Amino acid sequence: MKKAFRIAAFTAAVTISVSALGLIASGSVARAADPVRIGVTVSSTGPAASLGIPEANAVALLAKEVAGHPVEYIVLDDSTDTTKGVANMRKFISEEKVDAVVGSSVTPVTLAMVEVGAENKVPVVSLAANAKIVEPVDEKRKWAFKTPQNDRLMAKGIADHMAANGVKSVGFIGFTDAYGEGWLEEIKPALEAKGIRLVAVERYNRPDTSVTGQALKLMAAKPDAIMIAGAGTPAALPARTLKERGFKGPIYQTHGAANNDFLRVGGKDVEGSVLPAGPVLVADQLPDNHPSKKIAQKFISDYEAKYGKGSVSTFGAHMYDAGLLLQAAIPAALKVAKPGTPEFRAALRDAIENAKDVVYTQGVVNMTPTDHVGQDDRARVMVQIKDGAWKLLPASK
Amino acid sequence: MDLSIFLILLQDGVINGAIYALLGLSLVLVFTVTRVIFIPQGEFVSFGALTLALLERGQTPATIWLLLALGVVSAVAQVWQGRRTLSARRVLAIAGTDLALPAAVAAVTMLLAPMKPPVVVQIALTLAIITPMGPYIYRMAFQPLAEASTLVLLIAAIGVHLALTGLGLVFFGAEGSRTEPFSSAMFEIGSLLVSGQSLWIMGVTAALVAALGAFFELTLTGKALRATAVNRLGARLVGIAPSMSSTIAFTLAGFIGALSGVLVSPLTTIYYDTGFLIGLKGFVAAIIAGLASYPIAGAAAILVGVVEALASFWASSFKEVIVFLIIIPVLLWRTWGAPVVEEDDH
Amino acid sequence: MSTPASTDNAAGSVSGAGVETAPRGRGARLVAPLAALAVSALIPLVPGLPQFWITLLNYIGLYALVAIGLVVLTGVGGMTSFGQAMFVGAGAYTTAILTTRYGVNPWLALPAALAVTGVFAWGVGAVTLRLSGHYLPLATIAWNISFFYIVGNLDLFAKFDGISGIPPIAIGGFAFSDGPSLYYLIWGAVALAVIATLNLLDSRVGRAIRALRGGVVAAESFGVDTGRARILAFVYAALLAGLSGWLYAHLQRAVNPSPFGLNASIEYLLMAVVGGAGSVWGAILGAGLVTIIRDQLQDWLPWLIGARGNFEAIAFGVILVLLLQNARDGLWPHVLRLCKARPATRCHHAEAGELAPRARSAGEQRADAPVLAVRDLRKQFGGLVAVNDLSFAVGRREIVGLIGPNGAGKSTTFDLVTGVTPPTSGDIRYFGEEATGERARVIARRGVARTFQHVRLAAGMSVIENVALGAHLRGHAGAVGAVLRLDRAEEARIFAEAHRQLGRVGLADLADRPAVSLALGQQRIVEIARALCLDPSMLLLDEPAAGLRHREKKQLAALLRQLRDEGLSILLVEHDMDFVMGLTDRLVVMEFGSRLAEGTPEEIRNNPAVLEAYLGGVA
Amino acid sequence: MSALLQLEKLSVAYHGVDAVRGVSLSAPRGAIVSVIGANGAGKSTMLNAAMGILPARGQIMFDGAPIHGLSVEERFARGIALVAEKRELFATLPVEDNLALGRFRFRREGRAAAHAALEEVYDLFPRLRERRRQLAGTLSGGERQMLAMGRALMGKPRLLMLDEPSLGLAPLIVREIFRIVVSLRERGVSILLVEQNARAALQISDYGYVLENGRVSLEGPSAALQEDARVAATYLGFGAQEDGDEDENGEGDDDDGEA
Repeated sequence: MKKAFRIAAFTAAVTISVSALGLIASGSVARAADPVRIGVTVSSTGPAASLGIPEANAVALLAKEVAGHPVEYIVLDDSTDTTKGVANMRKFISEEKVDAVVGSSVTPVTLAMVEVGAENKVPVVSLAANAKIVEPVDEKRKWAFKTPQNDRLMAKGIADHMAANGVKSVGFIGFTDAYGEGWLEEIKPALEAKGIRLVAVERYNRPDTSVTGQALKLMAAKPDAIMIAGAGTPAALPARTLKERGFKGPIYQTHGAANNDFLRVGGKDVEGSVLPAGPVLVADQLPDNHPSKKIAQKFISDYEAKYGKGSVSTFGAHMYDAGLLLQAAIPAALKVAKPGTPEFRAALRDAIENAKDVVYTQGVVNMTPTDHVGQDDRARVMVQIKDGAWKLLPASK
Repeated sequence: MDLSIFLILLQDGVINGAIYALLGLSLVLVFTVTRVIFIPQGEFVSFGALTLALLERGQTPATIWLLLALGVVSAVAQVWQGRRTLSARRVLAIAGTDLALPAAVAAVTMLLAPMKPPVVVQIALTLAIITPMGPYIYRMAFQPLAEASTLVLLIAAIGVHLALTGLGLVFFGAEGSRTEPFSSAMFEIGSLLVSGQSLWIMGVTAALVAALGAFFELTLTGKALRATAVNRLGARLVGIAPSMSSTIAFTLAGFIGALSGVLVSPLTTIYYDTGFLIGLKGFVAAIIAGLASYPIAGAAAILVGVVEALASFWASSFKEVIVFLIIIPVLLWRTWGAPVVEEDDH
Repeated sequence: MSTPASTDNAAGSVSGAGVETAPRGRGARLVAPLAALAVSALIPLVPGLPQFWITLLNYIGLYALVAIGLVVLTGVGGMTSFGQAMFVGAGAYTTAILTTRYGVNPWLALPAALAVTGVFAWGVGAVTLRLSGHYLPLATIAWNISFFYIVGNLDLFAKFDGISGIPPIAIGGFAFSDGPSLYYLIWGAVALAVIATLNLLDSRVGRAIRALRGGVVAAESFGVDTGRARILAFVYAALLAGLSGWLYAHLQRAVNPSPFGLNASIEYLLMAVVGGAGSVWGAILGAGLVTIIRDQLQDWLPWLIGARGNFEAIAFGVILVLLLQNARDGLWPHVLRLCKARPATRCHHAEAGELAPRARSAGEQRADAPVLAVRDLRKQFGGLVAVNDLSFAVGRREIVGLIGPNGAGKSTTFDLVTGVTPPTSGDIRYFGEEATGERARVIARRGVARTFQHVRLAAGMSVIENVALGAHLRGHAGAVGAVLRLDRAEEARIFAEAHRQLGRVGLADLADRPAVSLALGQQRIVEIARALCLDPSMLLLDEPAAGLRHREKKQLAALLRQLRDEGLSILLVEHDMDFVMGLTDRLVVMEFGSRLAEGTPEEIRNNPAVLEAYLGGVA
Repeated sequence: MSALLQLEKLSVAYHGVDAVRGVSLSAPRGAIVSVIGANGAGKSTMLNAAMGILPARGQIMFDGAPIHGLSVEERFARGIALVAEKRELFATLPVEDNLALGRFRFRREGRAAAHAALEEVYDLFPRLRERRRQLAGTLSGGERQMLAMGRALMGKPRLLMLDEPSLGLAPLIVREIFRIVVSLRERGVSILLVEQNARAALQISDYGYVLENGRVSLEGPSAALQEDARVAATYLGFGAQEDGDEDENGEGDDDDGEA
């Protein structure tokens, strides 16, 4: 009985105090000077943690004040889980009364969040790549934007490079998830347009310890080149296995692989690989007239000052770009209404949709009512891995 | 698929299967002795691999702090649990295993890590850091639950798994690592290319299996573990404390996990959460063996590895589906093969 | 008496506190749920309640639905499942596909979602539920992982991106799209699930499911098809999960594989266990606790630790382990004890009509054939012949004792004639009808009831509920009737009958005590009452006098004589010579698996071969 | 004779009911004390509590020191051994390993000592020597009882507690076992014997307790108890039959032994 009481009392105390704290906090958060409140939900844990962590890190670099107005960021983790992403979304809307939401890191979670955003008329700026998030712009997607380049833009870069280098047939190996799936969908038409055949398609899982079977199958189809659609360090495994099994042709990676950990893990196995990427990846090598060069260099130096040398990645840059986009749009919205009101959110959405010549770390953006990405070729560079580093390739025609 | 491809896949499957086998054996061991289905087994693999990777880069792995923390909590838990019958000698013993040992390991690691010692030393350090976590975790999480049902123990194991995975992310980050192979030699056997690393894995696995066999068959302590597994009460009646057997079982689990991590890390990139799926496949093998038989667990693990390799060739999208669904007929066969007996409650 | 430690282990189940069922009596039965309903209906109206808390409560409701299913499956039925998220997924995807691609109204999609989930669960269950012990949890893990990858790889399910644009549930023009309206919808569903589950557990079918924990053999011996009971529990749990999935899809408005993976399944099980898998209220508590702790950790940990992110899982894991260490049966039993709640007692309706007698077979009605005739019965285990061409018979209104030194094969013989194990060869007939190799539950249908050497009463059930299980074959109500509470008249009759039989054996006072709290001797008598509830023509008793005191033995003997005089035939295995000699009409003495002697007690007492067997000759 | 084991007002709750209620009992050094009573009287529960398998209220003293808070293993280390009703053997290990494990707490004493201890037990139970390579699970009932006793003796106990040693055994084997029990007393091992087979138990013991419904209903020197009319009527059968007929009062085919 005594024990029972103790346990029950303990639990009750924990629950009640935790809940009470929650209540107090939610009620009493100081809402000083009508700050613009931005909800950020990223996948800091779960399968997409390698995307979510740098994204969450980059939040600290975003502007704290825009046009004299303070901007607050509330960062939550959605564990790469749709349910949590949507719950975070609802929390932002009902509890934090945010004016816009940034996130999430992957397409499936974002797709579900967009539903809630549209329902509550809150703009959502996604950090996930798939074009489905913003295309076609309809009643629902009216409220959705994204900063990463469309896979299509990147796929086109790969296809162009392949065509230029005489590749006639390609084998594809990608993640068994939304990322791999999305890339397959984009690369198919891009290759077709260049008359390149896709001769084999294989899949693997992020935590797989071996892709020998897939590699053998790919090589059996005798492609001129192979492309690997994986994000982060796991993208190195197929490259290694292919090398090990004696594949001599060129290997293409996607911009998902573009971080320093990939180079560290891939080592000499990824030497020579070609991939499309955001300009930020090779900021220092960009020609001085590239519009993104300055801002990208600033982002890199700020980020590395805070998180250590070599820690920067393009994922963080997507978050930074989202910040730049909002920074560009907020002043216009402030002219229309006060933050925290539906009018402000609508105005903010309109302002984002009308954003013109916003310079990202990754290209220049011109949004239109039918294009909620707004990027052009300037958002993509082709990069090759040479001597364990990213090397900018000259732009192909 | 021609013969040479088949042979390559077979080799690949057997190597992966060897790792699953180690984990499967460890799971059977822990379960029979303690009734804990030790889901966090896989985390030791990740921790081992990633600790080694950090040492290789000349960094001090954060896992030493975890080791120290676990040691302290374990010591506190033990003193608290035994507060009525504690002797000075016992307190000293606890201080020795739970405080002095991890402190020594941590100190040596901090000293040696920046010097990039030879691989052998790195591996020894890794094993020394990870192995004691097994018994510490047992004392903190499972010892107080010794008489609970299997289901409760399983849920507690899941709790430990969640906590360790979270810690893994904090310590190692989301990106993975791969270590240098022990041997970069390649041998050509017929049309088959065999890497030195895979020979290492097979060799170490075989040696470990043999050592475990000798331990269980030839030493009294090993027999005491078996005795605890067949009859806990009987073991207690002859003075074999379940806590002792369990501590040994968890120490072995920690060791086997860390060693598997060390072995597998040159082959593939290991992430903070890779361990779960690897462990789950070891678990599949252990279950096929009815959580009871070591030889069957070993054989089943190889089977899982080979099926996985073949499935990744034939239908890579559905590889996991094939690997996991293949066990259902095996389980059915095992159930039907066994006489219908009254089931225990757990 | 069995060794305490081992029995302890067996009883150390997740549902230490036993399953509560709705108290009997219409008024009392509805009080608790109605009060809970009334309170919960007011929650959204509380002024100042942050809207997000309603959202949180909505999620809790969704999880609670699944966890309640796990109470039936795991807490009560003893089957651990790591596959509930898959059934949530089945419900969610069905409705998602139907409403987005075919424009079906969500309400029309509901029956479809439930049907798909039910059929899916039935299929999985039919393949998997035969698995014993730890195989079942693993098989469900395998199914769930496979489900995740299959859904993620097939165009039908829109692969990993999933399906979005699912319409909200609507009635007329009113759409359940905001928090409060969904709250009522979801918690209405939870309330229905609670009532349905309490009803189900407090019914003939529910007893069968609950009896699974008491042992398959005991349940089968009273005609329960335990395989069906298992499937039923599995499908029921899946249906609640499917319902949750249907609600989830329309709350979330988008589905993809990630919420239906193994991790989600683990979380559901965790909720049920943390709250207390033995009780529906525990499931709701667990769902609430886990969800709130998770959410609040995310808010407060960064503030406490000063660092961002990733610490929730760690803290959550630690809290989970600590909770289990302090309350391994979950929290609900502790909450109950705190409230000093006592298990509800049943009022027994003496005025309930008589339970119809069990339909008797043609053989039972004939008077010529012996009640039990065993011919050349043989059982070999490997090289060991446990029963060696044994023949004997039990006539009408006869008490026959089966005796012999230990290891003579008495227990094996008993197992053979009760259908627990099939004989290697030979022939068993009840009432002149062939019964060789028939299973226990078929033999029960023939009017043969039994007790067990090692008492087999279901731990979570009261004495009278255990006895009522004996009347399983005399009732007909199914699961649907039970959920809708159409079985009340029959239930009242069953309980009246159980009460009558308890009175007959002199234990009526103990009817509402937990069965396991009785002394072992009394538990044996409860088993006899349970056997009598079958309305048997024949009684097989395995060491009924063991553990009884002298006076109790005399009473038992008197009862057995009375039963014989009322027309029953009795076969008993017994060690207590005194008891046997004074009671039986005839004795069969076994040694080394064979019949050594047969005759009246007086003849046996003076049989030199018998004396030899008992005194010497055994090495 | 001072008491080696002393139970004071011991109560044990088992499955929510008090199976043992306020039992006081003392087992003197160098004596055989028997506890008789019907199945369910609480005899085994009492032994299990004395060994620390079940939690109990009341006082348990061994050799003048309270052992209440000690675990099973710690009590064993003090010199109490229990041969449990179900024998609790290691079914999948050979006889010799079972015995060797009985000496687990002396494992550091070296091979010679271990060998000597083993031989001693084999001399006491020659049947075990014959079966030394056989798995414990394949032994007959009598051999299992011998192995369980031999295993307990390997730990050099000062007090040996036997729970129903005659259970499920043929009379001849029971006699053999009881003969060995008597010989153990000569070797200085004190014995606490719990038996349903009252006659056999009282014949070899010095002092006896009758347990009824969890309480001591009667106690006294064994010889006196044998003469007691109540004991005779309740536990010893009623005269007319051959000696040993009702020795079979034990229950259980021991069919689910060490599963």
